[in-house]
Amino acid sequence: MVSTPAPAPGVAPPGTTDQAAALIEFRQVQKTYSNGFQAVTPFDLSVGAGEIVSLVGPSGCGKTTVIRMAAGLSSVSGGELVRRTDQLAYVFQDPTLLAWRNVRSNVELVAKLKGVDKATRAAAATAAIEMVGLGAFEKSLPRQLSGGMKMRVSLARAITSAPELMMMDEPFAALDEFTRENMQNQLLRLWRANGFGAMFITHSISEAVNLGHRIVVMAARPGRIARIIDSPSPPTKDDAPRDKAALADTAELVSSLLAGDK
Amino acid sequence: MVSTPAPAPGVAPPGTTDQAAALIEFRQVQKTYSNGFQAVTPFDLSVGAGEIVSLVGPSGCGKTTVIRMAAGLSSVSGGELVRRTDQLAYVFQDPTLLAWRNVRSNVELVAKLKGVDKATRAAAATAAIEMVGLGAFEKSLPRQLSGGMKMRVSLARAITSAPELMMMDEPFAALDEFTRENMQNQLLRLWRANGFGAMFITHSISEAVNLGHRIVVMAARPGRIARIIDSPSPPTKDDAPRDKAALADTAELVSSLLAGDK
Amino acid sequence: ADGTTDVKVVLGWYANSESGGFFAAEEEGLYADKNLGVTIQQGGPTVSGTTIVASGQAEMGIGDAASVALAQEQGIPIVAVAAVYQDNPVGVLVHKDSGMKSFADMENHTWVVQTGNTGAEYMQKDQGLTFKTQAYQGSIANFLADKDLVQQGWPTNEQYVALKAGVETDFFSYAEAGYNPYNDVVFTSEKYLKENPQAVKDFLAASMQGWADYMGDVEVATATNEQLMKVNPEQTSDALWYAWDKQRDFIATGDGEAQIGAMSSERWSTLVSQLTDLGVLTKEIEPAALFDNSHLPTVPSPAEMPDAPADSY
Amino acid sequence: MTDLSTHQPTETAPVKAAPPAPSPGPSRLVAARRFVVPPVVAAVLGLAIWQLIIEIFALPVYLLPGPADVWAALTTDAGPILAAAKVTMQEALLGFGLAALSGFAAALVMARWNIAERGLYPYLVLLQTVPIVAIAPLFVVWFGAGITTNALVAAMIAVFPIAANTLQGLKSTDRNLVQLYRMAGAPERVQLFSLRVPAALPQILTGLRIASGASVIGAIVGEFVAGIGGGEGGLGYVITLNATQLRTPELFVAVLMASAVSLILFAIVATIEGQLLKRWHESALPTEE
Amino acid sequence: MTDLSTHQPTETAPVKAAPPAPSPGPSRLVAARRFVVPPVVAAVLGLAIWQLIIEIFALPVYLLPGPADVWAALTTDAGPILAAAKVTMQEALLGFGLAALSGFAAALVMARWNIAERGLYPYLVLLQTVPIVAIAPLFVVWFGAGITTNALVAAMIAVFPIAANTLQGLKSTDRNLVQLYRMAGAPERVQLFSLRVPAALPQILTGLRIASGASVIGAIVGEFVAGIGGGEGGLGYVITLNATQLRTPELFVAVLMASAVSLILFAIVATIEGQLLKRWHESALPTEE
Ligand SMILES: Nc1ncnc2c1ncn2[C@@H]1O[C@H](COP(=O)(O)OP(=O)(O)OP(=O)(O)O)[C@@H](O)[C@H]1O
Ligand SMILES: Nc1ncnc2c1ncn2[C@@H]1O[C@H](COP(=O)(O)OP(=O)(O)OP(=O)(O)O)[C@@H](O)[C@H]1O
Ligand SMILES: Cc1ncc(C[n+]2csc(CCO)c2C)c(N)n1
Ligand SMILES: [Mg+2]
Ligand SMILES: [Mg+2]
Repeated sequence: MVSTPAPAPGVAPPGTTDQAAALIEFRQVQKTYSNGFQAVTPFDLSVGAGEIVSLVGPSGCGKTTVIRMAAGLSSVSGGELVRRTDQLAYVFQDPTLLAWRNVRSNVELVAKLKGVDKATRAAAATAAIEMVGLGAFEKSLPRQLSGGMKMRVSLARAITSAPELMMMDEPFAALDEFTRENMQNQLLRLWRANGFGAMFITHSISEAVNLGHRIVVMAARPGRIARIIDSPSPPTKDDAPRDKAALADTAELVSSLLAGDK
Repeated sequence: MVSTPAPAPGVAPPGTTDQAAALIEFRQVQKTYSNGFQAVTPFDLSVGAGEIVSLVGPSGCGKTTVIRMAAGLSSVSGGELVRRTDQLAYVFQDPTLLAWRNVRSNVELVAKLKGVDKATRAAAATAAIEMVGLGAFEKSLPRQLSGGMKMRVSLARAITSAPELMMMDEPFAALDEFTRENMQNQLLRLWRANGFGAMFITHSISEAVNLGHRIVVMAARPGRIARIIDSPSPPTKDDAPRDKAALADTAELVSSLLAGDK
Repeated sequence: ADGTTDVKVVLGWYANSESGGFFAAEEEGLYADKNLGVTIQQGGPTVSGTTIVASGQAEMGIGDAASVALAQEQGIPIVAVAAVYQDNPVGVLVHKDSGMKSFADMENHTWVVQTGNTGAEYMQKDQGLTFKTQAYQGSIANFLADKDLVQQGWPTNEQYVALKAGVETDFFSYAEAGYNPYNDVVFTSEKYLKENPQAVKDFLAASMQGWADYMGDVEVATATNEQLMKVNPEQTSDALWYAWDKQRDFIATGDGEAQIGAMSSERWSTLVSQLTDLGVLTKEIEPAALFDNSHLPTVPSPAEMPDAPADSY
Repeated sequence: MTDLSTHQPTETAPVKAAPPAPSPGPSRLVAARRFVVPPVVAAVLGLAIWQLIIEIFALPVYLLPGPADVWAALTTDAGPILAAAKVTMQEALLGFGLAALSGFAAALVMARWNIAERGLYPYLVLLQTVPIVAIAPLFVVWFGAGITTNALVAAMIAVFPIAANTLQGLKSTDRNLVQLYRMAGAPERVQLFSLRVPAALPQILTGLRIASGASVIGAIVGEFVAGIGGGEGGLGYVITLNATQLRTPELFVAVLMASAVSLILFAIVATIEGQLLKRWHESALPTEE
Repeated sequence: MTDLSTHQPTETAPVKAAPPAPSPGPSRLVAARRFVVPPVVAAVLGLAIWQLIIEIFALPVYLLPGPADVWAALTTDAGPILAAAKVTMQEALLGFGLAALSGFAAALVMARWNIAERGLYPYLVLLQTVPIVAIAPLFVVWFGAGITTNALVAAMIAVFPIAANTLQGLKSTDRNLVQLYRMAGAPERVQLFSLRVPAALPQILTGLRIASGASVIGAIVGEFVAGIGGGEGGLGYVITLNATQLRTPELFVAVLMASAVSLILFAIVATIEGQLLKRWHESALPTEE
């Protein structure tokens, strides 16, 4: 059961997990697919407003399933899931573009569907396209883009819709390390400006640690939470210097948790 | 013009770039798409039998275009491209599975098409499915798999066909770091057993360095080779211990080349 | 093997009273008496009996006189050997209360006619009537709903159908207006006639006797009509009896009184000249080549025509 | 070491989800209800409107018989009409089979050889548009009146939807998959049957759906034109005769029977479609998982 | 630091690739040749076979007229037959338009409301299978003989292929894209028109292709049953006339004209299809890039 009450009025400061202001709450949420496969066993998590939660875990452990349920894309087979905002953007694991629309038109799409006026969304799209480095490809059709470029279009589309909550399913997996790092920085810059909450799935431990206020480490067979780690030096609104060493330790920890799971 | 003469009889030792035995030779190969976009400017490279060549480069620099041309999937707009074997396997950047076939059936597909007899390909498929860790999902259909699992099916399919030349387009991008590392090791183990040549596209610098006898660093706009680096401690048939420090240096170098390009 | 000659007849329409004489001959065993094995193949709205006979798929066919002339013009080698309907029953119906009391009154009304029917063309070109036409495929529903329409039809059929639907009609036949080709003409191919004159002779002898019995013997007619309903289950008894009763006026008349199926060269010549005037025939046709009445036996129409059984329609 | 919080379950007592773990599929009963109720409701509505039109416009039976008249005709006439329906069914099935085979074959050839497509397609279109009624008399001469001719007419009408849909499907295969087959050295024939055909199944089956109705129309048109050759007449014959005798209720019964025949054919195709696609194709999958 | 080899160009002198950088598209001339030559070759072949059959079986004109006979009939008869073709064209176009609108609308409604699909689809199938010839007399009573009725008959025949294909297309949309629209709060209406309809274009256009021929058949069948005669008659009238008067070559001319009319309709659809799909859909893209 996914219920979406009116969005909480005040946006809590980043990093909080205050129940009242939480954008999403998983309470003992389970998922069994129609073929009987139990993908997620009782799962508890809440994502506060303005909070970035990273999800890491081995391939097939249920990460996508979790955020699909959170976004209402997949039904919940047990437990309760509450989402308190409608203003969400979702970056699918695959690009999911409209083949007959060019880059700009794809990027503006969701904002347009949400009723954002033309000028605003055009400006937002221009900024987003610039941010993902596709300024020269505005008029290209999806089939004329490389895999990584398509994922960037998908990301730009999500950003353009100015959501309160972002669900991102390995948005940077198809990118090279430098583009990737650049994207992380851009995303944090955006977060500082807009303060959205986010669930961010990644396979890069350093990325999870760099972006997350909390890092959820999942384990497989059955899909479950192995540990939730609060970042020792989370991203902040004022872009305070981060404690690199502490973050490295966290990465170590995540790494060992994942390895232990193997 | 892609010509495929009879495969060279002798397989040269790994690491060689001996012209005579080269499986693939790019000679001033260019690619301009039909919309006039120049994706690859004159490109020279040869891949010897049993040699693994890693390709790294920023998103959209033309890596996919290069290996598609090499596999004959895309026409060449200039220069000459010679491939000396027909026994090639290709791992697409997307999973590219048959929606109506289950995992095993997808994995056996290419071997079957190549006329490998039933028993042989069943055994090869079992080994490959085991290797990619999908033993429990043999009967699942693609839509019942996660993104990373689908890519692993695609990889298993390529392996099962026992090719002389492997073309892999970011096969591990959708995998978590541990599965990924495990996959690299499996791939090398396989390489030691079978000695295939390979072109391996990756966004992970460490992966490129770990797997490659040579690392081709590409640059974008226009797509071209920035540098070809011979590995200081390439993988060997006898699994000799690798010089970790030298490899780390190479990674550094690749990293700086890519960064400089930005 | 047993000495019987197989003859297939293709009708001009589904089995009904119009083909009653042939079914009667079969029913009474007259064909068998002549050592003929006759199969009757029903026709349909656009079954072209002439081509079927010309191509040898059937030996004998039934159709109207004009189609024999048209066939010869197109080089289809068939020839008429008997004409059951001396007078052509085809004409038009109008609502009794439509105010139309003559063909002249029907000018400028829309006529619902079978496309290609030469009677309507005769009325236009020879009689100088102007009217528009509309395709008729067998249902007179449109006519019943619209008093202004002029409906082509048969007094044996359409008029009865209209009556049953509660519409009183007046009937005017093209024959009255001067266009009277034979109908229900029995034809065969020139080749078959030349090679099997005896079979044609036998077939005609049995068939004409069948017609005489069908018209003059209620018992034979009863049995035949039952057979007709068997091969044509959608046919109703009352419609059969109505048509049985009416059609005798067209068969046992003129030369048909003395010899059922009689044909004269005058009548065929008139037809050829009329069709030529209409522009339907464009090549010169020799009327004598259209028919051959030398194989027709002389079977007179019954002297006395019994009434239809009470309550039969 | 960083500060680690172990996972804390929320305070709120977990509420049982509204729909518990979904059963592997909706129960048969529910499925039956979902697929039977709407058409039945539509049917009742349709009957009511039908009767209403007759009442309002005071239409005579020969123009538009009411449901009751039709029902009466059906119950009296059931025997012969079922026999006629059987004849039509045979012709339609034969024609459908013929059309399926040849339409499929034509599409395969066109998909396989581009040049064949450009050479053949216009003629397939032509074939479809040849007014069968015009040349059916020739068919009668060639093949005799009866089942063969009528089945051929049915096939001629039904072949194009199958060929057009199949071709469109065959040409829409994901090109990477095509290339996978090419690289494996699979002959075009194998590529066609093992890849393109299964991938085109949704379109092929839509073509068959359309053809299922078309072949019944074809059979009836054949019967109109070609008549009945000695044997028993099909529904086309029943319709023509009742039309000339203005027995409109009986005519409607025949029309309904014709529809029933094509619904049967259609249901067969739809069932096969469900079986073939339900495991993997979008159009046949449940809305949400 | 590791040992770095800078890139060494191969010794072999670079050979110019066989096809130089491809031009943005095949030239108009080449395209014309590719699309004109095969059907013309097929036509010539067809004519030859046609003539040959006549020679071999010694078929008389009334059974199968030869190309020469038909040509002679065409040249003498051109005026009236073109007029008739114009009438049929009008009816077919009208019917096609009507079928396109209503078939599309029906598919939209069915795609939008599942319950509508279950309630409506069987009746659409039914509609398609109603032997038009049987109810055309009713149409005549309601709408009069002539263009309106014939266009309606055409529409009735053409509507199902459009509805069935459109529906299949609308139901095959990638579900992630559908969910993207849902998440954006787009009303179902917007989702239909902005997402499902463009994604279904290939299938919709295949439906229209099929319908283009079907509507011409429908118009002609309408003319058989409910047409007007004389100078204002369409091809159906001309065909019946020539059939009853046994003028086979003239009949063939009329049949060919009917095919020409549907080829025109078909070409219009195919042109639109090419324009709409060429930029993005698999079935319209060049084989290799
Ligand atoms: N069909 C096409 N038509 C036109 N341009 C194309 C086409 N395919 C690719 N391109 C362009 O060619 C360039 C190289 O694409 P390619 O897919 O080879 O990149 P890549 O290096 O594989 O990138 P990634 O790492 O993102 O997969 C891109 O700029 C892309 O926009
Ligand atoms: N529709 C489905 N039906 C049945 N099982 C499914 C379905 N979708 C996913 N699964 C199974 O659920 C498990 C979790 O899948 P999920 O896509 O959530 O994994 P993931 O953590 O996102 O993996 P990856 O990192 O590879 O994307 C997998 O074992 C998969 O096989
Ligand atoms: C007894 C009798 N025989 C044949 C027909 C043939 N037929 C059926 S409808 C139609 C059109 C105009 O009459 C014609 C000729 C008939 N009606 N009545
Ligand atoms: Mg996933
Ligand atoms: Mg790529």
